Amino acid sequence: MNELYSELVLDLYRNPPNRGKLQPHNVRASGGNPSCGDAVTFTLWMENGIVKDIKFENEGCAISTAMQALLTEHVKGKPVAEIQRITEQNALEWLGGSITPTRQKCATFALKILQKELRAVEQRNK
Amino acid sequence: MNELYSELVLDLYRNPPNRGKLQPHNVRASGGNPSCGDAVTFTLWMENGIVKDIKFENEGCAISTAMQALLTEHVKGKPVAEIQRITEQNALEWLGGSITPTRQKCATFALKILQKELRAVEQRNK
Amino acid sequence: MLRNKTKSEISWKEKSSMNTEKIRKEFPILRRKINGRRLVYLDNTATTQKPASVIEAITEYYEHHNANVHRGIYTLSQEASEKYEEAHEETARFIGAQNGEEIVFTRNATESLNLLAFTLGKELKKGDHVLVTLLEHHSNLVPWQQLKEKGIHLDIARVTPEGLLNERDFEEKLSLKPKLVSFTAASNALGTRLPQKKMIKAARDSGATTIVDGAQAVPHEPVNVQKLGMDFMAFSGHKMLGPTGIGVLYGKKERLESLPPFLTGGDMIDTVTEEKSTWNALPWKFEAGTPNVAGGIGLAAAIKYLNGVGMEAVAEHEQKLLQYATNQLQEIPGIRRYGPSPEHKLGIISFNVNGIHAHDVASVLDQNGVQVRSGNHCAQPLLNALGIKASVRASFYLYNDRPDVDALVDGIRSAQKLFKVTP
Amino acid sequence: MLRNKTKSEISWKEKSSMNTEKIRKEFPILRRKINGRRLVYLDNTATTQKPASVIEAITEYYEHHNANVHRGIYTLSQEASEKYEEAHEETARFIGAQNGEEIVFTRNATESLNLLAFTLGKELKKGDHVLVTLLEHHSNLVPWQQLKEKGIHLDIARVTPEGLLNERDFEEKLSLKPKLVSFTAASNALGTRLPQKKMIKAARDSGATTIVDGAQAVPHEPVNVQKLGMDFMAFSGHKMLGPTGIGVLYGKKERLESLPPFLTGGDMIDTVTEEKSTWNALPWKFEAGTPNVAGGIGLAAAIKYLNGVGMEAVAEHEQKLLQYATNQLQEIPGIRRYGPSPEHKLGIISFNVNGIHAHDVASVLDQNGVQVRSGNHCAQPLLNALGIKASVRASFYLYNDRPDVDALVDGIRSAQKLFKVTP
Ligand SMILES: Cc1ncc(COP(=O)(O)O)c(C=O)c1O
Ligand SMILES: Cc1ncc(COP(=O)(O)O)c(C=O)c1O
Repeated sequence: MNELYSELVLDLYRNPPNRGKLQPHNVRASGGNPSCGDAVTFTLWMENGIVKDIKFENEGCAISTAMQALLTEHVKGKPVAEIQRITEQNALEWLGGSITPTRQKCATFALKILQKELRAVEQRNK
Repeated sequence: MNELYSELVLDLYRNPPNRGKLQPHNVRASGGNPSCGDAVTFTLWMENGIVKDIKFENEGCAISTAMQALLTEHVKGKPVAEIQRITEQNALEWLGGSITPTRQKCATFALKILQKELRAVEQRNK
Repeated sequence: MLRNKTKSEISWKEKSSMNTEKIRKEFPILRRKINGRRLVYLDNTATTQKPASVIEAITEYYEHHNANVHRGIYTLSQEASEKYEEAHEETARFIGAQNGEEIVFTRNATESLNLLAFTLGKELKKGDHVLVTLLEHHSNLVPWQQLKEKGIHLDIARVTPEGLLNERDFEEKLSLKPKLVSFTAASNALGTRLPQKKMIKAARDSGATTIVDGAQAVPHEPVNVQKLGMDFMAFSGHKMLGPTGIGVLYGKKERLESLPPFLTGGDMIDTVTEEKSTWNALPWKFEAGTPNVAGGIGLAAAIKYLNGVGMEAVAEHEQKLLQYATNQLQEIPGIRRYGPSPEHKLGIISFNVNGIHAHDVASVLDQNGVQVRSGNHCAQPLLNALGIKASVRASFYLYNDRPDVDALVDGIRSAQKLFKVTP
Repeated sequence: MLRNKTKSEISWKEKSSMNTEKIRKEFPILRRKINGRRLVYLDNTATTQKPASVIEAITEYYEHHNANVHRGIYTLSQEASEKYEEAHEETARFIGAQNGEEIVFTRNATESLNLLAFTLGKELKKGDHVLVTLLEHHSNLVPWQQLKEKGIHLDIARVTPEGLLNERDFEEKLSLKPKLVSFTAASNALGTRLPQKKMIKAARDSGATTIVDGAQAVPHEPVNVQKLGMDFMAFSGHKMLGPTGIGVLYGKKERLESLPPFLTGGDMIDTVTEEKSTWNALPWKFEAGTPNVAGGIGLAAAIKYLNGVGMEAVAEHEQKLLQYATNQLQEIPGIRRYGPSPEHKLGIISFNVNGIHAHDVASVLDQNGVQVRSGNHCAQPLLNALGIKASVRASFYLYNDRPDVDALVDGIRSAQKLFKVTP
């Protein structure tokens, strides 16, 4: 078995769930990791502080794609407060395998982008 | 015997010939080695391209003082052309002993100042 | 297949003028294993490994001669100063400069280029043009972008689809009469060589000051600045077997003399009063504060090593490896290569594997001991223009050999297997 | 006389909390002979010697981990990046900064100060005041002089005849409401300590940004930037057992964040388009181009060494040596000492011998193996104000011992004999 590329990662990379643009959506979170050219855009449908549905479009490596897919799976149906509590460590554990330090940014940048946008949404709604 | 400080250097330092200001003078050459604070002013009486008389005032170490004294002795009565031919190497040899590289600037900066001024005088007289 | 390999192995050895086996023994790091495999270091564009003689020169300096330079008249300071000054002379001889006065030690090529952008930039006026190319490393682009604040126009000569300089576009942009023309001798992202001599001549004829970013040229081929005729050239010690923290700015003496100083403070001054200061002689006028003495001495040792091998031999060796690698890669299906054909390039191969992201290729190669770069190679505008987000880059130096290339090829194949993208 | 010496020898050993004998063995260069004599290195203000652990850290890096940092995802690059980042953290802990984001690696203190003069200088307007003191090294004076071009006033707080800061004058000049106040924690020419904490507080209260030149403080005493409260501090690795070519700029995070970048190019950028660029996170925003990786790692090793000894112990040891040397020098007739009494000073003695020029004293001392500085110590305005052209300077560090001081004293006496100036 490959340490970095578990079967899970490779499967998610080849067949990522929730890939695409959610139509209609009422929240959009977008950003990238410019040092490597990776980019992601999440489209969400939110109601009463709960992520009813979510999809992602991306340009990136296996690690980042797999993580983004997992992330959409994890947050679907969850309240924002719970999503904000997800740590980078949690996310890395979902992936199984051992993500070497230089690849951790690939794995975690999308989480930060999503959390940041959800914070901004909350601010606007206050 | 001390390698750097020959008896000649020490004697010249304690009793330098030609020290003072030549009155009257018709050429004045002045400058310094700012990296160590050394400074010298030559006053000369020149006639027909010949240094008839010369004196020096200075602020400096034993090596530079000894060299400036020797220089005045050497150039007195000499035509400018001959003075311009004096090389740093010549000058270092007058001192005897072996001047370590870091002290060579102490020894040679005055020669350069004098030669530069004599060149300027020639230019003016052209 | 086996027969074939043996044949090319023989002809390779016969043709090669360099003893790579001996050279490899002189680089201590090459004895290291990575993930249980032979270390195959193929990121030489980014930085290079150090021979024992360079490491020893640094150790010897600290164990026997270490002192501040220029200022002390005691024995240690004298020894340190002589060695440090001799390092400038050695560097001058290596690139055919007149002498050490024309060699300023900086931290790296980036600082050398910034020094020029700050000092030459001072003399530019609103509306003046500066010309670079799309093949620049960020370090020869971003410093010039900063001059836009002052109302300077930055023109960028385009590239052809294969990644060569678009020479017609360069000439057209020269007709805007740029005050400065600054370009790289070779692209670090694609390996493309630029027609240096022709470009310098054209730029000078149009009245521009010429700057060459030699960071990828000086380590890899013979360079003679007097023959090439540029006003300034920047390069980095760490990319040519030297230590980190030492870079070079070459400048024609009269040009360096007329330039104002950049950083100010200790060592670069002549006299200081409370009101103002006057400057030291070249090159010290541009080396403010205590310099990287050990770095300069290490660079001189690196140059001695390169001279021992011979820069012609280095260039030839890399060109042969490049040819070999290009052929080997051609045999793998599903590979896209970027940049022109080998004869227009340094020993750099930039590529992607269909269906696998560049980072993943690099990670699988790393699992195989093969160290390559993936990403935008500090040349985002160039990659954008070529429509690529990232690529894998393998780059060669004198200690690389055919087994290194073979390991690269094997690694790519195992990445394809892992990702199930074998056609 | 002999009895006396033995007595003080004993009390010295009892009082000293440091094992100098053991320490001396850890510095390879101290085994060297100079002109057949024991090397007595007393130019520690200019630069310091390196323990074996620092030299080994550099060698270890080049032999096992060398690669470019930040950019590669392969094993070597990952190892190099971790070590280089950890060096920032180690430095942050050493001076009590919040974390490595507040630590920018530069070439030397001079570059750190220039970085501030260029970036903070950008925000200054014609008529603004900058305040320094007459105790500055050229590196904390000349960069600010350059701002005069922009119409900035540079005020210089005076010194007392003993060479202490004239505190009243400093306060008066603070009432001119300088935007920046930059001063040295201790004078490299005389050893004078400045009342740092008080000065920082007064300057901040008057609304100024505060900069401390810590080049002579950080190597010699415990420093805690959060307790002192300055906005920025500059210092040099080579003056604290570290390699040449690595310096530090400390800055409060929010201050560094709001500062524009200085040098631009690779590594310090985030995105680059043909038109413009955005900047990387702290501290990388200020580290353009390939950094001095080995230098940073060597500095971390130096800090570990100093921590092992303890900065309190270092300061105490130097103060004791200074006391001893001051007493010994007092016994020699015909010596003029400059600067305040030991309790106001670092371990620096600045003096002249009547009838012998400072250079000649230094040369005779060198013949005796004693390495001291003579000249203006990169502090011309201070020496001018004190009416001196040059002085001899002996400065101590943790590896110096009483035999070193005794060799200094013997050397001075033989200079007096040679020059026949014994009274
Ligand atoms: C062409 C070119 N220019 C400039 C640089 C910058 O060199 P350094 O990072 O040593 O300053 C590089 C390094 O990758 C380069 O390849
Ligand atoms: C007080 C002070 N500031 C600044 C400097 C400059 O240090 P560097 O030459 O390492 O830049 C020195 C060095 O002598 C110093 O003593």
